[in-house]
Amino acid sequence: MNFSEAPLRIDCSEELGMLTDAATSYLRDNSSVERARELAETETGFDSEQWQALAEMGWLGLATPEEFGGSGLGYPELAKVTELMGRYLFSSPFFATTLASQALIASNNEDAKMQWLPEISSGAAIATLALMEPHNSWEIGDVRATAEATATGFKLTGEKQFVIDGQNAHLVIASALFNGNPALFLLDADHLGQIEQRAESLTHHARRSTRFTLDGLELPKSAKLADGADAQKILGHVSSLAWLLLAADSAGTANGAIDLTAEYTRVRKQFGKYIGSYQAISHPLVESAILVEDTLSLVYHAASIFDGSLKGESEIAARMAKTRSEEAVNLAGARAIQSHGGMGFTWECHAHLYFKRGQWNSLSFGDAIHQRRHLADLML
Amino acid sequence: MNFSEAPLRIDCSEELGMLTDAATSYLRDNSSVERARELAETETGFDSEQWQALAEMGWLGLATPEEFGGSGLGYPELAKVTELMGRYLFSSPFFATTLASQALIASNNEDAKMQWLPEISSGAAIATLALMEPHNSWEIGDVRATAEATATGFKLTGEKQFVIDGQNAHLVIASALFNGNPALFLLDADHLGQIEQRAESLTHHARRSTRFTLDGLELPKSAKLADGADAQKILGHVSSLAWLLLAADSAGTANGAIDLTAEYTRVRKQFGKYIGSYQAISHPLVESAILVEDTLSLVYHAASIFDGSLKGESEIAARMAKTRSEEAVNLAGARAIQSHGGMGFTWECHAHLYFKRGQWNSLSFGDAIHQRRHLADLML
Amino acid sequence: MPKAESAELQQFRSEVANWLQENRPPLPDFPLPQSFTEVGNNDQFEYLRDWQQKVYEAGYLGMAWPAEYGGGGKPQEYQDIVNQEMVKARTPLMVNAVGLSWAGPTILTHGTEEQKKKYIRPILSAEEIWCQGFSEPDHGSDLGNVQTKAVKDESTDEYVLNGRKIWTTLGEQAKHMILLARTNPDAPNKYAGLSFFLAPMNVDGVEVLPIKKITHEYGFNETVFTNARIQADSLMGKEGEGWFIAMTVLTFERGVTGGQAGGNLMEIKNVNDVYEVAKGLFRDGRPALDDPSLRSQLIDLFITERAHRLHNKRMDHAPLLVPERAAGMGLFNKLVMSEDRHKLAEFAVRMQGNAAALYADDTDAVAGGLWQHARLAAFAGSIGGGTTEVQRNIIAERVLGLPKSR
Amino acid sequence: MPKAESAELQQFRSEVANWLQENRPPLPDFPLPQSFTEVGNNDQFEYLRDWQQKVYEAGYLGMAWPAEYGGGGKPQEYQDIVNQEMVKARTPLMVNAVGLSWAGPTILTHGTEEQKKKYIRPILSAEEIWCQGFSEPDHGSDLGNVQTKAVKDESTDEYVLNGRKIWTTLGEQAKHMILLARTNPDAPNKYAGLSFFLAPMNVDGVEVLPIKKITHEYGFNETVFTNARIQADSLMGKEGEGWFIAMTVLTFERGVTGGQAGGNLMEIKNVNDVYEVAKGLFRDGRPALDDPSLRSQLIDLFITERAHRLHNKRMDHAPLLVPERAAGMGLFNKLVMSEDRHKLAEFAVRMQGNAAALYADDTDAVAGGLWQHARLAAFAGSIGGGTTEVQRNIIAERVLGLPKSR
Repeated sequence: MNFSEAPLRIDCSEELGMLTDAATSYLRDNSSVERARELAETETGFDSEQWQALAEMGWLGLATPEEFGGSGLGYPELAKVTELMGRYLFSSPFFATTLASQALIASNNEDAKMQWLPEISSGAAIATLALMEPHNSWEIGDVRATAEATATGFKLTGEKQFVIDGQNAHLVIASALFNGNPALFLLDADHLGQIEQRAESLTHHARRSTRFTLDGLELPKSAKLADGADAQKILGHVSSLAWLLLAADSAGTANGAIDLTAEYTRVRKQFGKYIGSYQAISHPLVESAILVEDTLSLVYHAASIFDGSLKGESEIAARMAKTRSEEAVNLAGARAIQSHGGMGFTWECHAHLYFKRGQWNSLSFGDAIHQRRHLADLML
Repeated sequence: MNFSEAPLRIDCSEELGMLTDAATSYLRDNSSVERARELAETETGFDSEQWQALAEMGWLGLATPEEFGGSGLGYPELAKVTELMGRYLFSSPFFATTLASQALIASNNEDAKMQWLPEISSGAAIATLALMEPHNSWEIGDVRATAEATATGFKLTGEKQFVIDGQNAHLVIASALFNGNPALFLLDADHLGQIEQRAESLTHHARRSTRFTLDGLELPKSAKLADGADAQKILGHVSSLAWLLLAADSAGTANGAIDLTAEYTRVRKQFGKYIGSYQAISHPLVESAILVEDTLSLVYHAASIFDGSLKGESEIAARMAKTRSEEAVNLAGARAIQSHGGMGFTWECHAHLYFKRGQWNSLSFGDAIHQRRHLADLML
Repeated sequence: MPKAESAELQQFRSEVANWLQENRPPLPDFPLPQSFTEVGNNDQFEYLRDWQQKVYEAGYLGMAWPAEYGGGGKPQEYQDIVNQEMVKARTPLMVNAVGLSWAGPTILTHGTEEQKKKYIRPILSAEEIWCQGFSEPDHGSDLGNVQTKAVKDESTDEYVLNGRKIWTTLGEQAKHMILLARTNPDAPNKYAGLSFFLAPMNVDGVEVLPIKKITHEYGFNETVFTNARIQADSLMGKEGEGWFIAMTVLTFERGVTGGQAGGNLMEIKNVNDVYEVAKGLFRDGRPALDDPSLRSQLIDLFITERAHRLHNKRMDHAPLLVPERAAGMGLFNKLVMSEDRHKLAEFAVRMQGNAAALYADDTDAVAGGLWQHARLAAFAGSIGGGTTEVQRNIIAERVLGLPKSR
Repeated sequence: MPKAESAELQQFRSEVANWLQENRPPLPDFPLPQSFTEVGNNDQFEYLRDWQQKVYEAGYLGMAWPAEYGGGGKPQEYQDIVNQEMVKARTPLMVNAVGLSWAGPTILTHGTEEQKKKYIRPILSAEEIWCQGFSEPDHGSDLGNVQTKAVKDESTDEYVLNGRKIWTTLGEQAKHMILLARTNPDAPNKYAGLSFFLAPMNVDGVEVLPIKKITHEYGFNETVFTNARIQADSLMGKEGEGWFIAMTVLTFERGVTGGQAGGNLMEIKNVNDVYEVAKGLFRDGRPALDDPSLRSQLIDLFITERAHRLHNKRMDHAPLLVPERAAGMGLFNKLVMSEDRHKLAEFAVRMQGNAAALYADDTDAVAGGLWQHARLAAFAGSIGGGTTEVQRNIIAERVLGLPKSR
């Protein structure tokens, strides 16, 4: 394969144009940094009225087929909304819920789709995934929790870490080994009430995640979403979508950091000159902007060709976007703090909010080292 | 081993102070950049009168015991002279000859020492090593040339690449597998006259190196310098000394590049200001200076504890110096070209001379990737 | 391929591809330059000039330029397809690059009817080579400070030129120069005193001095004007409009806008070319691509290359741009392309291990020493046409809206 | 050990080591700050103050300061040994850092006999804590532009202070402040209008407002002066000498010269600490140290740490210095140390993989979340006491002799 000459595509539908305008307006008007700060101090970390507004705008089923109550749009639209959420530091279970609904969509389990997708699209059900475990692995399918067959269904054992918005969720899709291979199970509010949960304390204080102890949880037969090759397919689909969406969020977050920094350097003087006129301040900001532009190009290409499959162009493109997004948001976030000088070190200054959101995005679902290693194996 | 708290030493003898003054004067007065350019255009690449002057100053046997006609000084002194040679772009077979004499010194072959060391110290014999081969390996002892025992001695087979100053040498110490292990052989002018030689064309046009085809060369028994564990010890000794000296040369070369650049930025104006007042010019120069100071610290520490052994502090220190020197000289050299703008792209401007010398130093005897891999295996 | 390509354009694309395969000149026995700035001798020049002429005669150059001046009068899509196919087929570059990409479009934008009639066709056919006289030895990136003087001699209706220009690529072969010179030293500001000329090179008092480059080759020149007289109608626009016109040239030079005649101006080596070489290499005692550091670096190069290939595609879609930076997207190209060249060449040299020491003229050099040469040549990109440092200033000021740094 | 250490000094070293082992306070049940700028609550403060007092009473602080003011009157080597052994034993830090390292040496250099008698001993014993009033909210790195006003009221022989100071570490605990204020707004230049005060904090009109940091803690303050009256003899030196004296403080602050009382001011985590944690970690599904990228990065950290540990040792040997830069060797320390902290923390967070998301107060956090905290705290080093950018300017101008950038 000649990767340097392969044709590349970026799609942009008319709907995407309209969505961009609508999402920019909504988020600009409803997610000021001050609002984001308020939400970060609440227990749930989000605003349930806003959640209903998202549902009404069709965002909670943006890429869900219309037959399941969704808007029937595509991955570029999902990426765009996510990018803008990063730009405006919007806090909500959108990312977790989107991944969970995509897990359902990618499955062959029509009952589960019929039961949950309309609920999710309508805003009635918040959903998430429970994939990560304390053994600290980003490998898709490196699962140690187990599901054992019982007379009535399954009994689970194991620990799940970093269940995003776990405390807010009405539905958790958890992975566990069944007959030696990863399978996926649907945990509803009843099940969740039976297990030990602990809220995790995160460096990025605006996020919410939960640690679950599954030990002894009994599930009915109907709780199995998928196993075998189906489960593998779903895991690949949600993981590669996560890379893509986290890259989009980071691009937006980095843009927010760049805007904040650029604005400050236009008004702050040191030694009699606006600090933006010093190349030690301006040139790293240019580097950040270049990395963000790179990320956006990679994101919308990846979104245009996304098919959720592994071992092909879709996986390569999503991993590339995730890799570059890490550099972009880390640089933009760090430069935002540094360029604000002493102010940048205070909680009061917004700079650290971008930095921390970017750090969380970067290490979730595999950092750049992980991604480059996989890309090398896929491409070389 | 706790490498962060291990005691560290830097020695500096009174002789080193005097040598520094003397070497600075000699090289400043006798190795102007213009002179270096003239020598680069000659066939041999060096000035035989200067070579005799080095001999008279005792530099050709600087670390050679006095019983063999040397000055009996140590490794910090060797490093200092080498650093200053880099600083003044001095061209001569000093590096090659020093390594070859150290190979003799590290051996147990008293006949060879008595025969060659006084010759080398007096300037009568230029010497070098033939270690590298076309299979492109920096691993010590990864030798493919072979030596086969004959009735009268040995018959060699194989190719040697990058024999530094090979065309100028009266003595070449070549490695070849003997009984399956690396051994070292002394090739004198007679032997050298019997083999095919080709001058290599180098990116760093001021260096001279030669490709040798050894096939069929017959050597007497006395030509064997060492084999088995002795040869291994010598290879370790000369390799680790090469890392140390190349790091010293690169530190000096980088300093030369920094001086040239700093001077230009003080007199060249663009947009009405001296270019040195632009942080895009000055800050990378500061980074270069930091890397050079780091390299010098590592070099003189490594020289202070150098014992030629492998698997211990001596090897670690020398490899560390080599690693950091690469970053230092690459940055300083590249910034010299870039900071000179259009002039920097011309042959006439001195900037490229430093860049090219640095590149040669960096890739000879193992680049930073190679060194870091070995350091990880030694330290982690 | 863009999905919107019509059947007619697809048909045209395959015609072009066939024509290029059938008509491409055989490889010469001397190395070809990778960029028009690297034309180092006359053999190279003649070979490339013949090829450009052949392409023009086939109708594949200046396709979107007006037919009345020698262009094809077709929509730009046609020329875009030709350009893409030339890059794909790796045919030799178009040697009259200054004419095709900078002087030509500028004449079409600001020139008189007469100038268009006179200059455009011979630019396309490579009959008349152009060079550029902007930079001066003492004012590299500081174009506003041009000191070459053009004094009008009313008695003969001529301008008298005195001064020095530097980096005049193809200066020895050029028949014309786009020249920025000072006609009014007393203008209210330094920019207002500049004028723009379409100056002949074959007049008395013009001396072209070759400059040797760090790559050990020639290709650049210094051009010295000593009382050189040129006709007054060489002036383009009015006196004092030089800065304004020069800025137009720079937008063409930096690829910010379209309007160029087309054709490939550089033989662009891509990451895959390096990868292909790397596959066959040993370094440090093992296959080069077994080294995890090199693997990781190579992946980063692929990512960067892809991001930059996608950049201009994304420019077509306003919703996918950062609104505040949308207008400045074109300004990133020069900077990132020159940085990418450095990184690619640096990697390609490093992956050779010990063998990286060999230069282009050594028979054992990997890939003919191409990458050792490219490692040095990369500085032409980060210095020429506005240094990397100046490019960052431009982006900081015009795209990010930061205060001026000078 | 330096090879020249005498038997007497060796004996002293082992005494100190023993004393530290026997007298070190037990670890408290709250986390200790890693730097005096991170003292976030009173428990931490009291614990550290008690420890400093104990060290002073044992004769291990201010050993080289004059005995008549409370110092030890011994050669500097003794204090150096104590400092080294404290770092080695990782005993808690000396909390009165501003007093010990900046205010104290400055008073000894520029103070009157009376000031020395009054202030030095309580600095050493930690009875009187000092803070610094240099930076102001609107002029972070631009010290010459200080706007806090000190107006002399001749009638009461007092100065009346008005203005705001920022980043006053230990402002709540401090009894005194080294204060830079403007006494003459009409001076011929901005520097000449500044004066230096040893100002009391416990007077009316001084308000200390805690500032929350990005690490989620307190420790810095804003200090607001509103018609605060201090006695005229608080002035150090003469009116107008403030800039000159402040520059002395900065040389102490940046570690350019000796003269500090000694003791460890930060608990410095080193690369080996990170390595020890890394050894036990899994990340990305395998042992963290199996990852070639992390291995390579960790080696680079070890190299950098070693180079910087060696830097000050090499300073002792003139022949091993670059002659032109020899005088400026001390100016590198602040810059490289703050950069090293960033790199080390960044690596230490990265090596945790997924677990890096957990902050200091999560029970599952690796090493108690120390490194996640350090990743954020590192910005204090690259911003406080002159940003990284300003440090590079200083080196460019004073060490490399480049033209001023402002």
